[in-house]
Amino acid sequence: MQKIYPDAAATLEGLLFDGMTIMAGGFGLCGIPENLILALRDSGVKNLTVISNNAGVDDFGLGLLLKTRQIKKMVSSYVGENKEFERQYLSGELELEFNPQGTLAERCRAGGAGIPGFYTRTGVGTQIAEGKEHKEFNGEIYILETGLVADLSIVKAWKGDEQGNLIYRKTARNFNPMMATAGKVTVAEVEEIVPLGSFDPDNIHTPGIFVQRLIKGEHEKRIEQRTVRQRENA
Amino acid sequence: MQKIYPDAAATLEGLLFDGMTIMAGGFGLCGIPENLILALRDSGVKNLTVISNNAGVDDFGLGLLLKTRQIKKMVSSYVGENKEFERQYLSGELELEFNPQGTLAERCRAGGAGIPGFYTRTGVGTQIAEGKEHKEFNGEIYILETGLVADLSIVKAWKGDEQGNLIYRKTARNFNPMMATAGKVTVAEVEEIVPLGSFDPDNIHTPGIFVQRLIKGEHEKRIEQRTVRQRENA
Amino acid sequence: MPWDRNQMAERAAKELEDGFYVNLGIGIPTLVANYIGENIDVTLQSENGMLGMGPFPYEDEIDPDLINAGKQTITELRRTSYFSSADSFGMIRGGHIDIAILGAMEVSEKGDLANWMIPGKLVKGMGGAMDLVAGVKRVVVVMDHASKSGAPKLLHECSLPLTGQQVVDMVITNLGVFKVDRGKGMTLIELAPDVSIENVKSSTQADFNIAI
Amino acid sequence: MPWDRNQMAERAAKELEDGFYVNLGIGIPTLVANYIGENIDVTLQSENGMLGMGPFPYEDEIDPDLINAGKQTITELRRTSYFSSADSFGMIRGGHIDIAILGAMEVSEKGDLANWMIPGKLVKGMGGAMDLVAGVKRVVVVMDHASKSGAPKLLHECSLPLTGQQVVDMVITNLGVFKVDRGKGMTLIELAPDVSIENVKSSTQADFNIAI
Repeated sequence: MQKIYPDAAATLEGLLFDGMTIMAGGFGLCGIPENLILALRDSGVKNLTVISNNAGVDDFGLGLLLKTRQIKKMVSSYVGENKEFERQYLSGELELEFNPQGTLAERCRAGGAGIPGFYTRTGVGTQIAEGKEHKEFNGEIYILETGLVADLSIVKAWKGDEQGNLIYRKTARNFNPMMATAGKVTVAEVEEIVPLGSFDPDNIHTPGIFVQRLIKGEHEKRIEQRTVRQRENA
Repeated sequence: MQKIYPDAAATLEGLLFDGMTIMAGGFGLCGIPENLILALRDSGVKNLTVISNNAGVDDFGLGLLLKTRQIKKMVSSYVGENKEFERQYLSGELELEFNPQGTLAERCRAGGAGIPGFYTRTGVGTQIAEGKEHKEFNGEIYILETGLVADLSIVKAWKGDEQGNLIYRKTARNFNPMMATAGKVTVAEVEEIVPLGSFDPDNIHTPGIFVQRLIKGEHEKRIEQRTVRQRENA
Repeated sequence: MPWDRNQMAERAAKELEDGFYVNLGIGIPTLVANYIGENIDVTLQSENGMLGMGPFPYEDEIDPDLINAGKQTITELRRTSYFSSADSFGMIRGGHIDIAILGAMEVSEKGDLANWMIPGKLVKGMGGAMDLVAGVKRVVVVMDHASKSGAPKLLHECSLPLTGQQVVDMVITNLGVFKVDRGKGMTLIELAPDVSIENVKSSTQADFNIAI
Repeated sequence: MPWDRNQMAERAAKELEDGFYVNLGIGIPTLVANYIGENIDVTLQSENGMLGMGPFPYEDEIDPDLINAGKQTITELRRTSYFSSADSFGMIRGGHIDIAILGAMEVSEKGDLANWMIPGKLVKGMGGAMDLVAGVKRVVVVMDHASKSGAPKLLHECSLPLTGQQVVDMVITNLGVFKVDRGKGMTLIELAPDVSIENVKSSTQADFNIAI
């Protein structure tokens, strides 16, 4: 079983169809699968439902797929860092389903773990709870949320090996590990492919069982809010 | 906030009461909190409900608390590796609630993550499903299982630091990470306390937020099934 | 004289106790980190997957893989751990964070909170706010007492869509401090210097008790 | 001549495909690992939290922190990863394991499986068996065709409490191999050497089709 592919276009071959659901890892522009998003754009696949916490910016990340109108619907917790998104949404061209961020994370985790539904207190008494089943546990009210799966998950890790084992770096981990478990097929891009046995098996974040295809990408890693402090004495 | 305590007895001070519920990490005799179990025995606390995948053997692990009749009820997936357990159970002195192992693991994870209930296919059509709510998702039937929390969780890790950050070693991880999240108070025993900053922050398995008290223990690490192969040419 | 942004943050910092795990929202709550007493040790959580958040980086320390929930570059500490968003919100939803300090648009006298959308305006989403108010042990709101146009923000009932129902434990405004008994009512417990109870009453719609 | 334990294991090994992630139960299923073809690469999962299980250790390699689900000491490989029991059963429940090969006491013609308790005898618990049969993509049972007393184990309905309902895809016994269409029925597809269809029929209660 060869999991390592030569490039991003090759990893997506045979996996794409119009109207499919794709999960994309990342938080803001941090830890997003930059190369696979570009390959999705170039593939021309359309009418996508994209599950991703955010929607990128105008010229980077998922914003690129908005610009080309390949996305029909976003399932996200926080968006609108880009004008094209705003325009499409306000004109009714783009559907949008908001989820509380923790609910979205848990829905992906549940989908990957074979859990079709779970109860949470998050959103009780708000718009989010409308139309959802309410249930009492120990005197408190909770709402039912459902597990999410995707036809394809695209994730970004720091390093990977030929078995598909992945490790993430710092806060670039975010949604990537759960989304890796919730794709019928999961494709990962990494900054470095390391020889098998390089990882301490106690430290692997995503076991290779969840990853069907893997590439080494080139990562711009754009920063959204460059925030610094000054040294007192330069 | 001082999390490191001098010994096992000290870590349990003020936390124990008769009739309480305790989660104990470990799988078989692997990764069990040996020192804290001994301290529980010596404390004399009784009528315990103990949530643990297994129940130890006659003279080691939770078997020690069975011998002293401190346990009223076990919530487990597989028991009976010890005769005293068998005797108490058959005579009706000991209550027993079986959970499928994955359901037990998930119930602990759910309890720690604020999820009071989740649906699973495990056990549908079996005794385990009796009396539980059934619900259909996408044409398949699932049963409702509830989250578990404990008054106290006792866990065993390989290394810990003064903030309570923990790392586990190999298959001694098992139930310990979830149980660490599901205790109102969690006490950990480790083989080594390391200086703060020793861990790579990407590799911490249990963040210190879940651990209120910590000791360095002495571990016998008894092996249940010593199984070896022979070298072809010695 | 009403408190300014920094004074409100300073007041909020008094709610922190030694050993607390703390989540700070965007805006004034972020400033709270500047006023943490030297004799207490708290750990800041960032809901995108980090415990033990350090200060902003020096220019040469910037790391695109290390950001907070406001997408700002930050630094790590010796105590830091990283984890997934699912584990992070497990921590939040499971009640392991001691306190969240958040901004708000409106708070009702029963502790309802609205801070994520204004109907008719572009909605960017609730992010992690609904999870935080539903899961964190104690929720402290820091906000201006009235809107820029002078409309009260402490109301009988929130007019905006809720972020959480009966979730607020304390409100710190530029005029003073209110304790909230979730589901019951609010009590004015502190005034900013030279602010009178009449000042507060005139710009508050919510009913409140007084215990100063 | 009916198959012996090793031959049953060898037959079961033919169900493995290159790249498969595999969970092997205790008893005969454990022997399957000895017959994995050299041209296929499979990864063994142990439900106590390990992917990439290696062989039993040499005496000087024994590590009490490294055991399989049968509590036996084992070894790791270059591909190995460790994880918690919750993550392990997430993997199982979520349908990520390609095949489980398990022992059984009884199997019904619709694919019901009983292998965890005998009423009146001491019950040790189901361990991970219920999770495995409910979650793994394909479930293969390896067992003797009849009990020691000669009673059939392939039945119209299981008499023992179930481990799972309509969960079995294949049964390999000492007499032959049955394909099971979950919920529908079973088909004899292979016979052990010198075993006749009549031999099979005489020790089987379940109805089955024949396609040899």
